[in-house]
Amino acid sequence: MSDIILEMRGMEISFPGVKALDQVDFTLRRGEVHALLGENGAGKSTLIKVLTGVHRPDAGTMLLSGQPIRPGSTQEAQKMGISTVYQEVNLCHNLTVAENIFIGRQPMKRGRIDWKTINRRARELMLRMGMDIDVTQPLSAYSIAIQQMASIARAVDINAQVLILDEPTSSLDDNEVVNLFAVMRELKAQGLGIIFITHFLDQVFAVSDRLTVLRNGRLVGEYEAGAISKLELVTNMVGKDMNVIYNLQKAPRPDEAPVVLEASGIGIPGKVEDISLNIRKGELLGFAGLLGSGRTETAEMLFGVVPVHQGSISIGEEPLSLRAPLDAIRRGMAFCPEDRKRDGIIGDLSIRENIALAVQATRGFMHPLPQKEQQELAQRFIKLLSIATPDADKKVGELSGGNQQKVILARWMATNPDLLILDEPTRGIDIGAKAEIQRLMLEMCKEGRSVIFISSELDEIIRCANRIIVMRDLAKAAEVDGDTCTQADILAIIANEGEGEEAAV
Amino acid sequence: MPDIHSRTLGHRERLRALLTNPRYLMVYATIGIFLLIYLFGALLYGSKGFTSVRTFMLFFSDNAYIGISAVGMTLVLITGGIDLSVAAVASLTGMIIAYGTTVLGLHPLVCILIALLAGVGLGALMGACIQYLNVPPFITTLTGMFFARGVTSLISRESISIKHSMIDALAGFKIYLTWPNAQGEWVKIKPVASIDLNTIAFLVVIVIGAIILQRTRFGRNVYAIGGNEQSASLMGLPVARTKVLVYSFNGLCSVLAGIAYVLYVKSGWNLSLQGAELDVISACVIGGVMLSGGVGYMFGTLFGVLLKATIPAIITFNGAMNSWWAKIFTSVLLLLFIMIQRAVIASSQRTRRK
Amino acid sequence: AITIGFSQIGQESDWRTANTDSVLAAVEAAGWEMVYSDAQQKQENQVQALRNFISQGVDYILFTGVVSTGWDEVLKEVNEAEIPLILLDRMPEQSTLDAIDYAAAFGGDFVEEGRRMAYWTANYVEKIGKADEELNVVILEGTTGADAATGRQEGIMEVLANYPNLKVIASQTGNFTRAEGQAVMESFLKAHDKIDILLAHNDDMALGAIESIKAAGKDPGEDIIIVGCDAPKTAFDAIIAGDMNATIECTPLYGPFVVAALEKLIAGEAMDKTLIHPEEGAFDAEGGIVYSADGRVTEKAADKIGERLY
Amino acid sequence: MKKAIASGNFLRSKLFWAIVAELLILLVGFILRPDFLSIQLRTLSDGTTVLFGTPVDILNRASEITIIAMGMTLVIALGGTDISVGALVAVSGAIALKFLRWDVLVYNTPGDYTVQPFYLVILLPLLACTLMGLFNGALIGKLKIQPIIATLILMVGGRGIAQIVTDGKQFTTQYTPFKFIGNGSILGLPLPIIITLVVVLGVMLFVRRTSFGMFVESVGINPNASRVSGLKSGTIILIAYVLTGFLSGISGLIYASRISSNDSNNAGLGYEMDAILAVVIGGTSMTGGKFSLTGTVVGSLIIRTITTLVLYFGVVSEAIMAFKALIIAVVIVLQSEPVRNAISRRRDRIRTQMGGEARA
Ligand SMILES: Nc1ncnc2c1ncn2[C@@H]1O[C@H](COP(=O)(O)OP(=O)(O)OP(=O)(O)O)[C@@H](O)[C@H]1O
Ligand SMILES: Nc1ncnc2c1ncn2[C@@H]1O[C@H](COP(=O)(O)OP(=O)(O)OP(=O)(O)O)[C@@H](O)[C@H]1O
Ligand SMILES: [Mg+2]
Ligand SMILES: [Mg+2]
Repeated sequence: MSDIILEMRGMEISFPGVKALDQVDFTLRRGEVHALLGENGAGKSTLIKVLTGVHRPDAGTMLLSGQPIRPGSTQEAQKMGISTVYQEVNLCHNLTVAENIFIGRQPMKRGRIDWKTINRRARELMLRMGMDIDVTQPLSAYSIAIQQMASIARAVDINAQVLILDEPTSSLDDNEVVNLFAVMRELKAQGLGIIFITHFLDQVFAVSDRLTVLRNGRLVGEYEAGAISKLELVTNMVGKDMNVIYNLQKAPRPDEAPVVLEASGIGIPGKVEDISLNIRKGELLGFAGLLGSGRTETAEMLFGVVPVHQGSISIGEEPLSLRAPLDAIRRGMAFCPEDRKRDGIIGDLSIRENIALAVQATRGFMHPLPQKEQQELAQRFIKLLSIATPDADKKVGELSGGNQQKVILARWMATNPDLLILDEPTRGIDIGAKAEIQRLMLEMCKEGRSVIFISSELDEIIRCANRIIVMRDLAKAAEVDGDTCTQADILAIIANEGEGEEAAV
Repeated sequence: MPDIHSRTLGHRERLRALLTNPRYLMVYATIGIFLLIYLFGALLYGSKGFTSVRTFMLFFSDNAYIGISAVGMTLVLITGGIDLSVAAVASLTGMIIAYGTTVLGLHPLVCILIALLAGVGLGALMGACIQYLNVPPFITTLTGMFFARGVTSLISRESISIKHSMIDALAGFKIYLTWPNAQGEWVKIKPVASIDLNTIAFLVVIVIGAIILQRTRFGRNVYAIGGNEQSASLMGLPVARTKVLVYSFNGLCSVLAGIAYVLYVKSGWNLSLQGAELDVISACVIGGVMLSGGVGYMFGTLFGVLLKATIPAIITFNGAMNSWWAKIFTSVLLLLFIMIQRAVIASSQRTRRK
Repeated sequence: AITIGFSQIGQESDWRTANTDSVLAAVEAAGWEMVYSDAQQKQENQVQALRNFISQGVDYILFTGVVSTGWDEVLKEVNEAEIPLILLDRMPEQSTLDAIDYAAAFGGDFVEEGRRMAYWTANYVEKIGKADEELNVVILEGTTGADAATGRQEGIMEVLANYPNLKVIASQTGNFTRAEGQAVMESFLKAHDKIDILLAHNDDMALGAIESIKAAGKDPGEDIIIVGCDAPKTAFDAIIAGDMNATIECTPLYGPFVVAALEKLIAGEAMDKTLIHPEEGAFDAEGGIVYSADGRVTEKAADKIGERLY
Repeated sequence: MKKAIASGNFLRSKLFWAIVAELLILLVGFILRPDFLSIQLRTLSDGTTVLFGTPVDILNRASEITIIAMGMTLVIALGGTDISVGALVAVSGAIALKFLRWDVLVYNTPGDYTVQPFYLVILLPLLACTLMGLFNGALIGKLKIQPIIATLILMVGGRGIAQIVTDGKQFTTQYTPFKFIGNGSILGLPLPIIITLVVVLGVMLFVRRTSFGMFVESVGINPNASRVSGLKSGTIILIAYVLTGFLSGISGLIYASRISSNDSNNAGLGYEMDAILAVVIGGTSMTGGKFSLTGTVVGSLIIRTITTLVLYFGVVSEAIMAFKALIIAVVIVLQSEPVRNAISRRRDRIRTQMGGEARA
């Protein structure tokens, strides 16, 4: 009994139109990593938010070390020893990385904040997580992955009994994940209870001792990690058999098809330099690389989100000058950004409006899409991407993280693009939906559209891409054939810092 | 693990890092423009005494109440809020002191105490309203402004002058600036320049404000809230307490500004300091504080105040501008300031990319 | 050359503009140099301007204070710098006048203006034979806290106290502006069925109120007696048109006084500290009505409109 | 809307509570003096018949603010503010009177005026204000300058311009067509009310029949994401400020026409605050995002009703400010989110209790 830190019994909460948690029980022991699993919208984040005082439960009891608790705010929860990394990165962009890690608990010296110590210790912490960065730079200077690491570093450093990680690995690559797991094991050995939410089943089995599965706000069951197979687990989560993922058919390589987009030597000094690439009609081009390797920057240049300082881009034969994303959209491009909270969702608008937004933008505001068409559009994608919502008028901000991601994907698919750039589109998406998205991408290629697919999951890229560009250190390291290459090949390119030879295509 | 201590910077390097830190750019831009405008004034009106020590000291002493209020305002603006009640509260302070000492015969210190209670209380109340009732700061403090002005009118609709030896002494306190003449005696410089209590108070409050912002947890929480209030709250920072405190502190600054104003004109009047809240806000913004929150420095605010102070000085030295030309001139200068600021920042962003 | 610093309140009304123009024109005509500073209604701006004049080393300072209090320190500074000071229009309060040195003072008297408004009304009412009737008076006040408003109100109430048949049923601020005078009168007319007399702290508010009275289907000047203050040309127009009954003068034309005083000072003559009030009249449609305690009578507006400069 | 009412969201909305507040204030007036709400038909000396009564005054005098607040709503929804509107009102009036009375110096008696082609008297002020709106919009939308500071420029400078236009003089006109704008009435309804109705409907149609409203909300909620989605936020911001400038011009014409004069010092004084207050009381958030034009109209009426109440009941001049502040405080507290939630939660609870009993 004494090794149970946290116990939640009969948790219930409902939002307008949804019963997000219904009679959920959850138990966490000292020194265990307990995975919390379920489809998008299953209620995982909500359970966490109830525990940390963001939401107040309608019913249920929570015991921490045997004492009943009822945190009224995140602060209270933190004081009780519950440290949390929420699903969306929740840090302050205007502060430095170091300050973000230490704010609220800064070391003091003679009654004043001791900046030296803060910066030193922040650097140590980030190094421990495998990040060698300048922690005195503002957080906004770094990519979402580093931000995520910083928020993990913060949570880890707080002296807590319970550590909650809500999809901490969604934008990390394998190296970072390995580092994170090392840290988690260390903490576990110190007797912490860790709640770990993820959609990567491999990671679940790699690090967790026990798992709890939710579906539609209800508890499906609690299992020992060793006592359940992956397939069983998926079946439990989704509620039906999942085989699609294992028999995806890659689109044929369109070697003869015309080039739809060509970039030569594009770059932004200091960020990424001298990237040349082309993509053919009907082709799926993968982008692999470690985090911070410059994939997002490249995609943003191609779409006009950031201005290109050198080099040129052309569509077909015409040179293209992109001043704003709208120019790219007008040329039949679409871009599903990596950071959905910052660049994706319009939180207070409805799902319908969010989906219609990009289409409407190309038409201009004087030619509105009729309500009825908007509604149809929304309904079509809600069904196609199985977005979990009572109706299309729900605010996007109230959807679960994965479902928000699907809405953004829908926004771009609705523009019917010739070239779709997807930057980590499967971030935070459950395994069923992931397979669905991959299927959609391949289908689009078969229809003669082109797709640029950025992902940190190598197997996902290899499974889908015709050609893969490997990025390293803010430059293009190699271009490999998607049909023949293996994970090991790509890892070798990433690791081989000395060699920069281009693999034959 | 690499040796971290080896990366500790030397003094020179740290200075260079400070000077090239892009985060201080707005502040540098403000200082630069201040120097530019000062030079401009010096060229045009140097012969009339624009460059005299006295004129320079007057920048401080004539704007002390704006500066003191700007310190509190800087904090408020950094949290992403705004406070329109500052001038009204300062005016109320003046009236409380005037009515208390002159009509009721109370000791000024008692009146100041009452004013402090009123000002800080109103600040706390507004902060609570903003935090707990979620009423936008603009509206809350606008109501607070109406209220403070209203109470001031209720106390007395006539202006009341203050005759009290303590106030006289404080207002009359001056350190004359002197220099050695040919005989080596220390004499007052001409035209007479002095440092008065308000100037000292202004500088002291600025320094205190800077320390609060940079060296206390409270100050850092202010930045965090301005950066992203929701995140700050999820990080477990005491958002509610900080915000209420910020508005209370601003109330305190308003009262101090009111006291400075009392030392300046020794009277209370319900129409005094009309529209001064915008002077305070624009001084902060010119000093690089972002109204959207999360960005700003006390040092920038100091120069923002000085920069704003140069405009009326130049207008007075010009001596031929009527009200409407003065208004247009003021707005053109304002436009100029922000354009230069924009340009500096844009160009630095460009060079930083390279 | 002789340099004169002039710290003016602002340009908040036609009256003030006429005042400034008068002084500037006179000084210019005399061939002196003028450093003019407009405070835009802010006391702090005036303090700054005065201190600035000292920095610049002007020879004489002309000064009109936006409010009566709070000038002790800065005027003492002026005294210390030994710059002769001439006070115009609005005077600092008595204790300040006692405490400082100044070379000359010319100014109006708001309380007296208020008294005159009330005297004129009482005498006019008597003339039209309504002296025994209960008459309801409404007052449009100036900006709450402004010297002109407090002074005029004080004068009005002081005199009306002697006429129990003139009963003030409403008194509300119209901030010296036409638009607010109009809006406030509109409300008066809704809230009170019988309004006989309107006293407005300035003519602008009276002119605004006239529109409201017309819009309510009443005849201004006839159904409601309207008295204003300041006496600009527009008020004369209204009196001639029969929309308004009288206006009490408050002259802005200080230029000649200033030049005369300066000439004396430059010539080395001393002036004493007595406050000199300019001659001011009152105007109505017919003329001949007593408007002050010392028995002055009004002039006919139509005769005087030609001489009006503002 | 119907759906919203049905789902009970309406009862939770700020708009609902704004309407409640307005009705409460009117009710207080009515209880204190029943004729506060009386309306009658009156015939004027020139034979026209007009509606006469405090409610008409409220609607009539709310016009200036309501018209400006329509534009201000969009500006605030975009996360900005425009504090120059009051000065623009002054500019509009000054230009109108300038062109109405080109050669001022020959003016002697009322009725003696020179009129430019009358359409110029109307169009030029509107054009000038639109250009000033463009100036604001360009600074904010294109150069990304902070709205308060950008519009502070014209707030200060605008009045200077207005004064220069008329050489600092206050002109008076008796030209009937011009006076008709602010003082005339059609079918007994004061013209400003009709103009307001047209403007309100026009803006509502523009915003909701096109996608402009959605774009505004989108940019107001998340500018980054909007840009990535292809919106030109700069242009949208620009349009909002231009519209606000134009509407300020209309408001300025009404103001000038009411007093048959220009008044560069006082015209539109404090309108910026009133307009912002109206928008926010109407339920639009100062941080940008979703907006409600209907709410703004109600907000504007609330503000005017408070003023009228003060005047009607003869609150002493000294107390006006404090009194208004108190009523506004009560209104904003009443409709603040936590209070609204508390009230509706209580209602829900009562309802579920009753529902539970019914089921049992
Ligand atoms: N603030 C809210 N208002 C309304 N509904 C909400 C709110 N927060 C969550 N929900 C709903 O509750 C349900 C559970 O959401 P939750 O975020 O817990 O899912 P999740 O399991 O974390 O999913 P994901 O894997 O996509 O992150 C969803 O249907 C969501 O729409
Ligand atoms: N490890 C790092 N060290 C220093 N800077 C980094 C690092 N990682 C990222 N950055 C910065 O972040 C910027 C963004 O990188 P970008 O997002 O383009 O990378 P990415 O390949 O998309 O990686 P990911 O999306 O996995 O984070 C880079 O320009 C770089 O300045
Ligand atoms: Mg989640
Ligand atoms: Mg990326």
